[in-house]
Parts: sequence; structure tokens; C-alpha cells
Amino acid sequence: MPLRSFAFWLGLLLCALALPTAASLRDDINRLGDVSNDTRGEVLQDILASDHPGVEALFDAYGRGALYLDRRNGTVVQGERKGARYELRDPLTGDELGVAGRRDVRRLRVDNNLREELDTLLALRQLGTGDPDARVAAIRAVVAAPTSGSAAALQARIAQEADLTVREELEVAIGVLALAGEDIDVIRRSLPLLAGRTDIITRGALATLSQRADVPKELKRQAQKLMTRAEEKLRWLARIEALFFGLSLGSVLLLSAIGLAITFGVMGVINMAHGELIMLGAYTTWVLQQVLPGSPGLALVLAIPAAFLVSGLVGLVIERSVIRFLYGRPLETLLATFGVSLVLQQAVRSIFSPLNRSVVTPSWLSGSWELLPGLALTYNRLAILVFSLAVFAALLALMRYTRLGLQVRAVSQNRAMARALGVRSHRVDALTFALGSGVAGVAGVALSQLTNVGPNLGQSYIIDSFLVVVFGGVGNLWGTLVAAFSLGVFSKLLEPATGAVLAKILVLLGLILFLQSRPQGLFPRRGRDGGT
Amino acid sequence: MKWIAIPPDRAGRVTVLVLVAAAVLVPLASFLPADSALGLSSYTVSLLGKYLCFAMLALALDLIWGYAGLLSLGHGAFFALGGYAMGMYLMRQIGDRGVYGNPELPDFMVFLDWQSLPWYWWGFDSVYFALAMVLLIPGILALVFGWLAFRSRVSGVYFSIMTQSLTFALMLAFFRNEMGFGGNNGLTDFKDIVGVSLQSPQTRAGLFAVTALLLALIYLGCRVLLETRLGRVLIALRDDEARVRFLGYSVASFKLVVFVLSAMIAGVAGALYVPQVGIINPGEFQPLNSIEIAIWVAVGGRGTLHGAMLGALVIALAETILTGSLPELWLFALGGVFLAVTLFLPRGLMGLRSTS
Amino acid sequence: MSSVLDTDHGVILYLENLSVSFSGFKALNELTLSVDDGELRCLIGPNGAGKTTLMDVITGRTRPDSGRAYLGQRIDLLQEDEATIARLGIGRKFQKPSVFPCLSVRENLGLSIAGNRSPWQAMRYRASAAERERLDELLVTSGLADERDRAAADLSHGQKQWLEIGMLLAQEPRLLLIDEPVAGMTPQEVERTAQLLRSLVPERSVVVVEHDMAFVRSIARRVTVLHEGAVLMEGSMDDVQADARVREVYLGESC
Amino acid sequence: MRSRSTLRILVSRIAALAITALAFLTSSTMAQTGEPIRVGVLHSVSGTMAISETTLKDTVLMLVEQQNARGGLLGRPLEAVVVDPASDWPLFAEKARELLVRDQVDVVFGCWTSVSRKSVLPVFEELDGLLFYPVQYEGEESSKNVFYTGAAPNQQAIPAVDYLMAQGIERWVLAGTDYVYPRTTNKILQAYLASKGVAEDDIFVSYTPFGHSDWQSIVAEIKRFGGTGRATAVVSTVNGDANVPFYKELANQGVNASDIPVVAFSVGEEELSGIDTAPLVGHLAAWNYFMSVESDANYDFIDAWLAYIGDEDRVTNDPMEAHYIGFNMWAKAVEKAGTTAAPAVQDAIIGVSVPNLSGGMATMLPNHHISKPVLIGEILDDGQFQVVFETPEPIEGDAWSDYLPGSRDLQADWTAPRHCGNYHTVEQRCLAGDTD
Repeated sequence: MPLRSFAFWLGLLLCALALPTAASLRDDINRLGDVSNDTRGEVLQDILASDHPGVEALFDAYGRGALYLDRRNGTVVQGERKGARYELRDPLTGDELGVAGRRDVRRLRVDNNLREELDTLLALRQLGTGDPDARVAAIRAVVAAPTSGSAAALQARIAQEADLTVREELEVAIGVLALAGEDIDVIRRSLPLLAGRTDIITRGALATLSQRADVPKELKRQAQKLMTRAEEKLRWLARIEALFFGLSLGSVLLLSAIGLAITFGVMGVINMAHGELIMLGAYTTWVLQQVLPGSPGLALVLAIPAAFLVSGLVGLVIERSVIRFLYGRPLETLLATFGVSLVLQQAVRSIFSPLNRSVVTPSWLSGSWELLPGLALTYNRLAILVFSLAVFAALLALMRYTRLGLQVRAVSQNRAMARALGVRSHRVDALTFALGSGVAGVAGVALSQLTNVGPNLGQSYIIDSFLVVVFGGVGNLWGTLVAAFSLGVFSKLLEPATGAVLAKILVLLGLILFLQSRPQGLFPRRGRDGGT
Repeated sequence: MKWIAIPPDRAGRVTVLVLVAAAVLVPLASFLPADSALGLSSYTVSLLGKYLCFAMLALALDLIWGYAGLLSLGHGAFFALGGYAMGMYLMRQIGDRGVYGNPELPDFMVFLDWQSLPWYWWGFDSVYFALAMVLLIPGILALVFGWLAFRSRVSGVYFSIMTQSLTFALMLAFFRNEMGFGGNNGLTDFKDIVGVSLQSPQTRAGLFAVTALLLALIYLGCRVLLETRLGRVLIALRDDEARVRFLGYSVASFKLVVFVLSAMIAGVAGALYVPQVGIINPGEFQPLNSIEIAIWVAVGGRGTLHGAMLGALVIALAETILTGSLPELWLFALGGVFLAVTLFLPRGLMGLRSTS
Repeated sequence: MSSVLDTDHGVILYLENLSVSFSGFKALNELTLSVDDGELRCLIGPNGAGKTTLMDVITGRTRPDSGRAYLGQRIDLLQEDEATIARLGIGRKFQKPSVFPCLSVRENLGLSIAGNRSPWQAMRYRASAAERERLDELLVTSGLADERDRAAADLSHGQKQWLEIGMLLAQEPRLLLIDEPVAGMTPQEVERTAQLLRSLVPERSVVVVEHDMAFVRSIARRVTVLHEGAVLMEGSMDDVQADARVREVYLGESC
Repeated sequence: MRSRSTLRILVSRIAALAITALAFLTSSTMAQTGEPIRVGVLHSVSGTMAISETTLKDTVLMLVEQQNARGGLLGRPLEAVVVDPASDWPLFAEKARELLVRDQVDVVFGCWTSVSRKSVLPVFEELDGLLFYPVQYEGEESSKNVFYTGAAPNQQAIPAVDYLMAQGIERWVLAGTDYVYPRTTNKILQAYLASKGVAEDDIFVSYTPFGHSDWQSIVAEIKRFGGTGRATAVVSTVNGDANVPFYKELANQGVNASDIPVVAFSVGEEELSGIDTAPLVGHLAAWNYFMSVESDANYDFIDAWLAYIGDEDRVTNDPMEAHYIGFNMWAKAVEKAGTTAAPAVQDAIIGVSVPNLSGGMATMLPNHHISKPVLIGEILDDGQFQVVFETPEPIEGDAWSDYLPGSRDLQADWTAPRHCGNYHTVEQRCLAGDTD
């Protein structure tokens, strides 16, 4: 059987090589401009069979909706909208074909069904090419949307596949496809292959099988059992996943609060503009991505120091122009910095428009890392978790081992004594505030990967940030860390039972109650003056 | 007219005089044709009524911030709760005139398929019950929150942050439709108050007069209260809390009394605000609103009740003007005012007056 | 309330094995001390010896980790908060003058006059004739009769210190704790303060913390030296100054 | 006597101060040349809703300008009066009163959120003004004074679900922000799906707060719900800022449009311009208009808009089309009635038909809603939508849903003789409330 289908494919390949000429490929492409759903498959097959190197790019453009019918001459071209005009290119070669007005072109209709069709066609083609990961992806794509030839193609591939993991994937894929088939024996043989698999496709195939009327009871029961076992495994994985979600939320809280842990915690400045400093960091990311249009990833990495500088500088200006006149008057600082926050918000609105800006997620931060089938941790969350810990460690080291850190601690504990010892306390104040602000900016870079970059970004984090710092114990960096992660995990454990809204309310009320009984937070700073 | 002389200073007498005069003259002017020299349109009357509610709210905050040194950044919560209590009464007044003609349930409950009126809506058919709730709900919340906070000596910025979290939590809660307060839309489409139509110019004029007179009364009451030993203790508390404690005063109970009182005044302001603007919704719980109250007080001048009221009027009027003509500048202006007042006018407009 | 204060055995303050530590640092270390009724006692000791912490413990501001503290025979000070302790009869003067700057001298004293301290009473309070008389008397005692209507903020440093002592007296305490009363005073003011303090005993008991040795010598019969959170020695000023250990502790300290 | 005159001076001064302050605002609009027809614009240009509403304000201004270029209406020029309710709901009521009482406008185009409409509704009814409301909403309302040119649930949600059912979807996630529009829409959809034989276990409802940013758990739950092997779709009534983190999380957790498509009712071209669209490709939206609609009317509209706003990268969207339709309907009705007086326009406008931008005609119905086609679009990489389905006939907007028990029997009809926003067809009477 594998041999026979191999011959079939070989034959197909030969036909493909022999028949189409460049001219007929063009015709096929132009036929896409006016083709019904029923015949489209054939046209696509023909185009694929031409084996032209530009086909993949063509299919990709088609799937993205970038193919247009040029109404002036009836040809199909690739187009890109630039304002009111469209820049046209040859879909195969990429040669420029001039510009067209809105009325000159019509987009070739694409939808999810077509995209799936294109993906499958390309996947079949890629079964034998690329690295093992790409082959696995191709196999999955084939199984996700099987066509009549899929099983045969997979069978043909398995004989040649050398890589063990890919081979296993192929076997499972063939098994999954077999479950949908008529042959009871094949089904019986395939079922054991699927034991332990938790992915959606397998479970879907099992579920369909267990519903079928034309299958013996005993097979259905076996499928049922496999499903139950998979579900049990998934439940466990869900618990691990929930923990990860909690830690991830905690890392966001940590990032948004950690700058405040410096300005508020160490210096005692109530900085209501903290959220806006985060926002500035996020906008810095956006600006850098505009400056470096082709490489969003590089822009993101560069944004980390850039945002630190931008927010740090703004923080420095705020400290020098406002806060330094208000030391020892915390409530006045609160009001004044709130004024600053309004001004910053409106400034951003006036400069960048009130609309949200779109920060691109680089490809290496998209998607997820599949730890186990059924347990995948998203890269962006994972990266932010690691990043938050790195920022924390850096700050901790800075406070503990550097001269500035020493001076900051000295000034915050006994300003007069520190000054007597020659510490220039004003300079330390300014630098500390700039440091806390800069860290807020860095947090903004990370948050731009998770949420909207808009003028209101800061507002949504300010209350949480203060609560985290107060909950952890003012002046205690470790407290901030513990507070952020415990709040994150706690919210995420509550959420399934109560829903997101109630979970948030309960966490807030719980915090208020906790702080009423222990106003000093989890790790109070105990000193001679009793702290307050 | 001797009772007017109770506030010993001129500013106090002028404040009361202006309010009483407004209570009489604004309603009168509203019945003159709107285009005559002294005539006021219904729009202006509601606008002035709204300003007075804000002034009352500012007064409430000044009582605890200016005198007892407690900066609540959640006073909007008490205002909103008073407003909701009044709103619930106004909803019950609609009766079967809602769009579904259901005599039992407000419209928003009908179309979300509620079967019966939740228990916490019981009693709001009665105006007396509603008025009691206007005072009691903010009062009890302040009592519980204050008792917890003051007992464990939460003060200063911690108190501010916590009150802010409180109003934030309440906002989220009231946004939930399952709470039974109309969710995001809140309560609206009111028809009558104590049996008379809310839309009639007489009612509008009456509401304005009641607001102005109540504000004058509350102002007087607060002035009298602050002249007593209680008032002295509050000022002492603001300036040196430890000393007061070592004099043997139970600081917590003094704070609690004035906090509850202030919350109730805020509740009354909210209750008067709702029928005049015609809607109450969870947006009133926004932390931003509460911070704005602090700005009114800071602009007018802390520790002088009339200063706080003046601050509220000035800012509200400026907001009306600026959001109309230069909306983009409004936040710049407001932010600038925050900065300027804290940096250059620590005693607000009142400070300006006493130094010149 | 002060009726429960029972000094039958002649002791007004009894502290036993008090320990307080702040993140590892022992501010008080098994300190034991007693003060007799009607005594004027001075506490001296180098910086960090635990003098202020000791006052904090007595007045309820700091809770000790262990130990006992009694006022008279029966009142357990560790069970009460600051306000109650103040009402029980302990008055405290802080190192920095602590008066209410926005209130007048009269009002400052008026607030301090013993009486019911509840908010409800405060709302209806009207000064009785006796209380007004007492107020005038206090104004004279603290030497501020001419300043009665001035805001406390406008007083000189010394006047603020006297006002604070006057406020303490208005509370009618049995025991006064006074932290560095003469720091920053002119010699004349120091002399007047010494007189004032001497006039308080023996109706009241007074504990004074002071660095100014001349001043201590001028008022105290008994002096307690604290060092590293414990009592180093106790005796007359002469004994103290003759003691080798004390000198060693103070070496480098200017006195 | 003396004190009384001081009082009078005081009060008149205060009143005069307030009046001059308020008059200052609109001094420019008070010009009396040629008795212009005043068109009020009640859209927030500051605050949280400015993101969406500023565009609508500009749209109305453009329409007014175009109308003036055509010679105005009834031989009179049009004059726009813009106020800013600043995304503050009570302020909406105040500004509506300002427009109707002080500026004496003849018609108002405005509001976006339901709560802002609810806030101004009593004002319009009291002062008998006209309001054109351009945004899709939950229905359950019909006022004599309001014309609803956005979609009612049966013009958006139900056709979208029908389309997905035709695509083979069997399990449904109804994900929404916790406020009235999603709650009502989901109630209607639940009833509708049940009527189509969908089991209760195959529907999963989830609500989140405004601006929700942490979607990890909910997306994981959606994945689990959709992981049974039966085709699943998400019907999203998630509002505003919460959409970006929602779609990002979907993409990162590997939920693609081919596995679990999401159909949204409040994500349009304008919203997409603030989102990285790459991971969204293939997800759907249901509207009555897309910028990508291929018709000459649409091309003209887009060209005019880009020229007016002076920025070639701007987009058009559904609520803009609603204003376009509403404005033209009003203009036509005014011409038909020969006056701008509210009662005459209310009578004249019913039955008026104007072209919509997707090529057909929109008609004002007796229930003050309009008939228009429903389009389903799939998101493309460039932030535009590919129309994948269009109802063959225009759908008539329903004021009262057929799928809610409380409103099934209600009907709105503002033509004579019924003149009623909530006529009960069983009890055969007009329920109290909206009658005059």
C-alpha cells in the first residue's frame, strides 16, 4: 500500500513537471480573479503543480488578502494599500507594477475556508522539507484539515522519515485519520497509538468515534476510556497552568509596582504620576518600532534602555521641579503628582492622538512553548516573568552593592546624619527618583506586549501598584516581590470560582481589610519611631 | 435675622447670606422669561443646582481634611451611595410607567429577566425610608471603614490610598449587573419626586432652593460644631496627633465621629445631585472623581469651609466653560491648577485673600 | 479613673525585665527600674541607651517584647493604649516642643484640662467657673499669662516648652515624663525651668531625661544611668560622677 | 430694605456671571445671519470615549459642510453646534439641555454608549428634541424623540450566529464585558440558540470587567470548552480596550480563527487601527458596513472623508455610515415636511428611504429603527475586513426582541393612529411610559 501511493505521487509529480508552461501558470493565476468555490481547488492544485518557486509567496499573499484583480486589464496582482492608493506587484516575481486607485482594483475574496485550503496544500508540499519542527507543524496542519489525499500523503512520507519524533507524529496522525475511516480493523489497530495524547485533534477524533453508530461497542468503550484518561491528565495540567497564570499576573504586578517600591517605598514620595511613567515607557517602545519598521524585536530590546532613559529623565524633571519643594508633605505631593499625571496624559493625547497605538509583538515572543501536550506556556508571559525577576534582581543588587544604593538607604533612614557624612542628599533624592521612574518606564516596555498602548494605560495600574507596595510593606523590596506574586496567584485561584470581576473586588476588599489590621503590610519596617 | 450672625467672621456671614439669597432669587428668576435680563433657563438652574451639590461635597471633605487632617480620596463613594439611595427611591416612583409597564420591577430588571425585586430594594417606595438611607448607608460604611482604619491607626497617605481602593472596589461592584443596580447604565429615566414631576420648572426651582438652603444649614451647623471643643480637638489632631493622644483623648473616636458626619453630608449632596442631573451610575465611584474633590478643597483653601465651597464652584464653572470651548486644554488646565495650588498657594484662594 | 491608682507602698512606677528590640538591635535589655511616689528622678545615659524607648514603653507607644510595667500597685500599663494611660495619670513631654501651633495658648491649655474626653462631651462642653480659674492659674504657673491669646506657633522656643509643661500640668497627672526640657534654652530659661520642675514635687512624681549635667545636678537627688538598654547604676549625682563605669561609658561623650 | 437690595444685586451679579460665562462658550454660534438651521453635535471629544466619538463628531461636521455646499436645506444654511460631554454621563444630559434650551438646535446627532443615550433620553422627551443615535445597541427601547440608525441585536448578533451555524459551529462561547449591551445581547442569543436546538451545555457565558487585561484564565477555559472536537466559536461583545489583550492572549495560546473563530460586534476598522492585526487574521465581525465594501457610494464617501480629515491613513466605520444615513434621512424629512419643527419631522421621516453605502437603500421604520443589510467580515492583515457574507435583503431593526420574554409582545409604532413606543399586542394597549 505505501508503495502504491508513492507511485501515485510520483506520477502526479511527473505530470506536474510535464504539463504547465509559464503562460498557463499566469492564466491559472488570473483565473483566481473570477472563480467559484467549487472549481477553485482545481485551479490551486494546478498552480501548486507548476512547482514555480514563487508559489509559496503567492499562496501567502492570497491568504493574507493581498491579491487583487486589476479591473483595468483583468490580471491578478499583489497589492498593498498606501493611503488612498494601492502599490501593485507581480504576485510571482514581486516586480513592481505601478500604483492603482481604489476603484481600479478589487480584492480577491479570502475567508477561513480558503486559508485552510491553502495551508493544507502548502503543508502537503512541506511534509518532506524543512527542519523536523517544520515537518511536525506540516503534519499537524494536514491532520487539522484533512482532504481526500491526506492519509495517502502521510503514508507515503512515513517510509522516508528518519527523524524519530517526526515519525511518531506521523504514526499518530495516520492513526487519527484512520479513526474517521470505515475499516474497523484499522481503527482497532490505531486506537492504542493514541493513548496518552491530549491534543485537541486526537480528542476530537476519539469523541467522534465514540459517537459513531457503525463501530463495535467495545471500540467505543476503548475510545471513551482514552478520552477520560486524557481529560484527567488535562485537569492536572490545568492546575499547573493556573499557577503559571497567577505567577504571570504577579509578574505584571511586580513590574508595575517595583518602580513605586523605590519612589514611594524607599523615598516616601507618593507619586501618582507613576502610571504615566509606565505609559511613557510603552510609548517609547512604539516610537522605536516606528523608527525601525522592519525589526520590531530589535526595537523592543532597544526600548528597554531607551524607556529607562525617557521615563528616568521625566522623573528627574518632576523631582527637580515639583517634588523637591514638597518633601515631608506627602499629601501635597500626592496632589501635585496627580496634576503631573493629568498633564502627561493629555500631552500624550495631544502628541500621539487619543487612539491606541499598536505595538507589534516580535515573532519570538508570539505563540507558546509546549511543555507537554496540553500544557503550553505563552512566550510573552514567560518572558515577562523572567524579565520582572531580572529587573528585581538588578534593583536589589543596585541598592545593596552600589554607592548610590548605600547613599539612598542612608538618606532614607537618617537624612540629617547622611548629610553630615557628606552625602549630597539632594542629588541622591533626584537620582533615586529618576531610578524609580526609569524602572517604571522599563515596566512599560514589558506591558506594551500585553495590553493597549494608549493615554489611559497608566491609570489602570496605579491603584494596584500602590496596594502591592503597601501590602508588601513600605520600604521592603522583598515584600513587594512576595506581595505581587501572592496577589497574582490568589486572584487567579479565585477567578474560576467567582469570575474575573468578583475576584478583583474580593482581592481589593481582602487587601483593605488586611491593611486595616496590619497597616504596615506583610513585612513591616520596625524602627525606633514605630514606623508611622 | 440674628441667627445668621452665628459665624463670627464676615466671610461666614456672606456665605450664608448668598446661599439664602440664591435659594430665593434663583427660583424666582427661573420663572421669568429666559431671554429677559434676569431670567434663568431651566438649563442654568440645573447647572447652578449641580454646582451647589459639588460645593456641599467639598464642604464634607474639608471637614475631615481641613480640620482633622484626614485626606479621603474616596469621598465620591459616599456621594454616590447617597445618590444611589435617592435614585432607588426615584426608580420606585416610576411605578408601572416603565417601558414594560411592570409595576414590580424597574425596566433594567425586566429585560434582564429578574423575577422579583431583590430584598435590598424593599422600603425604597417610601420617601422617609429613602431619606434615612441617604444618611445611613454612607454613615454606616464610614463607621465600619473608619472604625477599622482608625483603630489600627491607619493615617496619612495610607488612609488616602485605602479610601481610594474602597471607592475603586465599589465602582467595580456597582458595574456588575448582578448587583441589581442597573450596572453600567445605573439608574435613570426618573419621572417623579414625592409625587410631582421632575420635569416641571417648579420642581426644578424647588430642588434648587432646597439644595441652597440645606447647604446654608449644613455650613452653619459645621461652623457651630467647629467652634466647640470638638472642633478644637480636630484642629489639634491635624497638627499633632501624638500630643492629642498623650493628652488622653481617644483619637480614633474623634476621627470616627467627624468621618461619619462628613460621609453623611456627602451622601446628602449625592441625594440632591441625582434628581437634578437625572442619572446615577457607577462612574461616580471613579477614583478620579474623588481626587477632583480634593482639588476643589485645595484650590479654595483647606480649613475654611466657605473656601472649599468656593473652590468647588470655581473649578466646576471653569470645567463648564473650558470643556465647551477648549476641550483639549481642560486636562492641562486642571493638572496645572493642581501643581500651582500645591506649590504656590498652599492655602488656596482663601490664603490669597488673607495675605493681600 | 485615677482612683484605682494605688501607691500604698510608696512606689508609683515599677518596671521589671523590660526588653524591646528593633530588627535585632536591643533598645531595652531586661531593664528593671522603680520610681517612688513624689520623687524627682533624672535619667541619663549616652545616645542609644534606651531613654526615649523607655518613655515610649511607659506611655504605651511601644509594646515591649517581654517584661512588666505597673503604675502604682495594680495598673498594668502594658494593657492600655496611650490615651488611657494619659487619663490614668501619666503625662509626657516630648523632646521637641509639641504644642498645637494653630490654637492659642489658652486653647492649648483648655484642651488639656482634665475632664471627660469623649467626642460627645467635647461637643457640648462649656468651661465651668472652676475650670476657668484653673486655666488662669496655669497661665501664671507657666509664665504665659501675657501670651494667652497668641497662637502657639508664634511663641519662642522656651515659651513653647513651658506651654507644653503647662499642658501636662493641666492634665493633673501623678507622674510626669519629661524628655530633654532645656535643650536649646537660654541660661535664664534653664533656671526658670529648673524652678518649675522642682515646684512639682512632691505632689507629683517627675522623671526627667536630660543631657545637661549641670541642670541634672540642680534638680535631682537621685539619678539613674542607662547603658545599652539596661540600668548601669543608680545613686546621687556625686556617686554617679565618681563611678568608673559611668565615666568609661561616657568617654567620648561630651557632658 | 437696604439688605434686600444688596441681596438682589448679589444674586443678579452671580446670575449674570454665570450667564456671561456660559454665553462666552457659544458666542460664535449665536450669529444671526440668514436664520441658519442648527445641528447639534453631542459627541465626547475628551475622556475615555473620545477615541471613538471624535470621529463621529468630524463625520457630522463633514456632512453639514457637504449639505451647505449643496445649498443647505429649505434655502437656509446649516450650522453645527458642537459641545463636549467629556465621556461623563451626567454631563451628557446637561449638554443635551444646553443644546436644546440655549442653542435652540433643530436636531442632535450624538451619543455612543447606551448609558449616555439613557442619560439624555428624558431631556429629549421633555423638550421634544430629535436625536439620531448611530451605534449598535441592545435594543429594548423606542422613543418618539430618538432615531436609532445603528444596529439592533437582530441586525447584527443573530445574522452572525446564523452564519456561523451554517459554517458548522455547534458550541458557543458568549464572552462579553459586564454591562447592559453584552448582557442583553447574550440573553437574546441564548434564547435564539436554544430555539435552534443548541443544548445548554454547549453554551458557555463569561463576563469580564471594563478594561480587563488579564485574559489568561478565560482563554484557557475557552480552549478547554472548544477542545471537545466539535466546532466552537466565540461570540464576543467584549468592549473597548479589553479587546487588544483578549486577541493577543488568544493568539499566543494558539487559538486561531481556523480552530475557534471569534465574531465580534464592537471591533471595527477604527479599533483595528490600534491593534497588531497579524494574529487576528480570520476572526470575524458583524456590522452593517465595512470600509472595504465595493460600491461607488462608498468610494465617494471614503474619498470625501479622507479629504475632509486630511489624513490618508484614516479609516471609515459602521457608526459613520449610520450618521451618514441618519443625516440624509433627516435632511430628506425636513424637505418633505418643509420645516425643521420636531413634530413635523417625526411624522415625515417615517418611510423615508436613502441610499446606504453598501449599495442598497435604508428605510426609516415606524419603530424609529432602520432597515439595512447585515455584513459579516473577516479581519485581514491590513486592518480591513473581507466581506464573507451579506444578507440578501435588508433586515428591519427590531426595537423589542422576539427572544426576550418581557418584550416579545411589545411593538413600537410611531405612525398615526397608534403613536406608541411600547404597544402590547396581547393586551392591545399602549403601556404607560413613553406615551405623551
